[in-house]
Amino acid sequence: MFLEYFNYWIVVFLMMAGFYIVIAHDNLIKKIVGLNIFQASVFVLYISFGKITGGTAPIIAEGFSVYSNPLPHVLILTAIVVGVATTALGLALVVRINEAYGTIEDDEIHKADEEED
Amino acid sequence: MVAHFPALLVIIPLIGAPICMLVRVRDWSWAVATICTWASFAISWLLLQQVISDGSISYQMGGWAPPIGIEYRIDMANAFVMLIVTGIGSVIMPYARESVRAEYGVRRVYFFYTSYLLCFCGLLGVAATGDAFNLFVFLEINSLATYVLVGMGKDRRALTAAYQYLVLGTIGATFIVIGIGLLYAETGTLNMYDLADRIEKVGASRTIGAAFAFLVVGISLKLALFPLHLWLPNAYTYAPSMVSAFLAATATKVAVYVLLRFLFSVFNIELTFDVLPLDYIFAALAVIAMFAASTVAIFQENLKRMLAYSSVAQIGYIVLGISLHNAAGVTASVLHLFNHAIIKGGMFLALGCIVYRLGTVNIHHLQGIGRRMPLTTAALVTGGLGLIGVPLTAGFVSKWYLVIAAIEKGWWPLGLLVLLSSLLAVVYVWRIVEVAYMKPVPENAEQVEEAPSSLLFPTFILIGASIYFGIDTDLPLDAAIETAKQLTGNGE
Amino acid sequence: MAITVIAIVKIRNLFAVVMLGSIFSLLAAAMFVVLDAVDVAFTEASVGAGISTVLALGTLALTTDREKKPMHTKLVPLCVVFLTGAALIYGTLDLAPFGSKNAPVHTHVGPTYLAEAQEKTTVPNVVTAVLASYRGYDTLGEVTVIFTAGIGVILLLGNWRRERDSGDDQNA
Amino acid sequence: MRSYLVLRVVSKLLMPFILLFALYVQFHGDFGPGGGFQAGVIFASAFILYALIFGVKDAGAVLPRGILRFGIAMGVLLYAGVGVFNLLVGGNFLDYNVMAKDPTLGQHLGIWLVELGVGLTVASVMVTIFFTFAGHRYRPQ
Repeated sequence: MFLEYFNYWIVVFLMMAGFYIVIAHDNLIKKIVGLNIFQASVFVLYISFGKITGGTAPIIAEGFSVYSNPLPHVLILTAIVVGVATTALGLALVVRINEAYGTIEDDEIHKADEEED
Repeated sequence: MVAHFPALLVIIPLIGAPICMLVRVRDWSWAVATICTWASFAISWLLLQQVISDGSISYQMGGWAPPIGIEYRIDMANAFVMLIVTGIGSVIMPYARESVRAEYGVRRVYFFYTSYLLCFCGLLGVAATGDAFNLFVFLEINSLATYVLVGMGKDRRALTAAYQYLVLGTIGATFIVIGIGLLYAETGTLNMYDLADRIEKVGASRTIGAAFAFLVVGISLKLALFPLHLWLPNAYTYAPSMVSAFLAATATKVAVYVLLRFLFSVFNIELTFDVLPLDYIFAALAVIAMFAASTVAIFQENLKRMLAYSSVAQIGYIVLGISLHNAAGVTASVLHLFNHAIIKGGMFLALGCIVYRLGTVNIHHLQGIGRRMPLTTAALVTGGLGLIGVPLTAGFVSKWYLVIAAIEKGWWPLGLLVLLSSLLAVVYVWRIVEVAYMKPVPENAEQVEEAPSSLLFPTFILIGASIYFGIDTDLPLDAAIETAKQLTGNGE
Repeated sequence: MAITVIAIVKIRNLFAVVMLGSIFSLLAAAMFVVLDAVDVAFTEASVGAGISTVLALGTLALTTDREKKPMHTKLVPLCVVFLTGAALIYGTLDLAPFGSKNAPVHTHVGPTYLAEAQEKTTVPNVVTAVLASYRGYDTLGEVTVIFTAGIGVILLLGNWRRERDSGDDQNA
Repeated sequence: MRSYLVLRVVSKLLMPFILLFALYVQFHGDFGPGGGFQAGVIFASAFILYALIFGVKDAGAVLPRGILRFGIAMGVLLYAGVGVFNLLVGGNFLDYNVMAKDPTLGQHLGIWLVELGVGLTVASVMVTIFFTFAGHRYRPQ
């Protein structure tokens, strides 16, 4: 029982660590790194669904009959691309925020905004 | 060609975007964007007619039969939502030309229209698709384009607003992906209709329950359901006027559609509302949203922010209708979705007119605006009446149905709460009226003219529509009733 | 991987954080190979460990590489995280065991691809076949997402000021 | 930019091999792991390496901004264009079966073309993003 699900649970742990970085940290770059980890762990979860014990990579070749499921792989390829697109955009925003506020800490930005109001 | 309409609807703006970028000349890119949005509008109108006469349409991408391939399934619900999106998206195009030039300058304009078309295409893709993962992909197209559009606002706070939206939006999207992944692991399919069948067979297993929870939280983030609305006020306030109008009118509405689709079509009603106490949770959150957000709206100085909080409150009404989960409640929700899209779109456009002339929408700078820009202010206040739900406006009709639905369900206190919270709307709309008409024009105020007609015209179309649909309710009401019948009929 | 993540939570030097993030991606890629997803591993390695890291370093060069405040454990986020984690663990309890042949994933749609993809598309790499043909529309969406990101970065970071001097762009 | 002779020579030597590898990944994706996306990233990384060693300015001279932006748009257009072409000749959107007389040949051709579109857009976008980040001048407001 424990071993059968261990793989899923370790992924859950990684996911939650990433999620924690995103919502608990004030530093904008660290939030983005956290998002990446969060997403990468979700990818591992998907790929785990597709695994068959004793299977091989889904490239049809002679001598193999058991292949892992290709569909999660395809979905995750797409998701990785979406992830890197989000990262690039987020980092570009961070650069601009740093120029506009002189800081990349969330709480300091809030302070600056309140003073302005 | 008619058979390909479902694909063309989404593909036309998708192809328009790179073309927009290639032509580079301001007026040409505007023309490309206009043609694409209007073409989509026409197609969605024809699709709606087709759905009304022949029932739902299925379109197989790449000719692969679902669940092997990706399917587009157009039925009443999404045909109606797409009509709203394309309608508003195309009506504001004439507005865009002047407003964007004033707020962005001319150099980057072709990039603006490129992002706008992508945002538009993303929304349509989300609405049209019958495949859960495809929904996520188009959701991200829409979200990324939205972050860009919001981040282009003039104020530096637009950047933080966009960043905040990006982080929360990505968390929401990742939650949706987790939910879809769990569903996939449990059923082996991604097609929504195939999912529905197989979920019914599997029943309420723990995995399905967890998947459901993740999907609902993720979608609620996107539709800014209280208390997950934190990104919305900033994003709407600091985005350029036209973007605020478009987002307020469409983005959250499509998220509502996705919620409806998952609650009623993918998961069946028994599972959604009987096994899980979702109706009570939704009703409670909706009521809090109605009161808290309306109260916050009263104290806002910035009118765009006021309207943004009012949007959070209005989403409360829509979700309240969903929580009743009977045909009348869903009808009220869909109807309010339509009416609110028109009213809010029109009001944000009116504010955009004021920004165009005065450069600000701070309530202290708008004293006597009713005499300085009479037409714009009239539009703004008329829209405000719709928000309150004064009879003969569209807002009245949907609130009426909402109250009736609550009573029919036997939750009559909710109906009372709807009426009470409308009083809060009276207060914030009254603040606008007071400043606009009761206060004298400050002496040192510079002379301002009425906004140019290219801006006023789309504003008046939307505000006029909100009055028109308040009197002649046939079109949205029939569509809403059909939608509700179809959605709630699925689980029975 | 777990160690890397904990280190990322704790370390305040952003340069180290980004490098650890990159290591995390590489480890994830290795894990994908073990799980038979070579295409995904390839992509994760080149994107997560490559492009993302380069971009993050570029951002550090343009901003700062220290996180200012020391990190204290915050209670509310921790609760949210635990709640989410618990929901996920709860959700996995009804799943088929890891690697099982009889999981619904392996009995419903997946096998069709394996059975007919090569015959119908002449492409032996089933991942490519599914990606470009069966779910080609997803991939079109994916390309569009990348396109959007490109547009966004150009808009946000392009050196527009120079152009502004010659035009009437009012936005700094 | 300081000049390190070794780095310059080595990177110049490496460039063609990286590009060649990218092309291999692009066109061999049907048989082994790889495809348009991975090829695009590798292709882009060659230019990023070039820009790191020789400076963004020189790299920008090799791949001017106009060409990159053209590439970004063309990749998407190529992909969507394949879909529209199929639609015009009687299939569904992205139905490659109708691209050639023989459906399997059509599939192969379609996959090849869309992968090319993916590669083109991804490579151009990645290079553009890197150039934009690296070429960005710090300007506090």
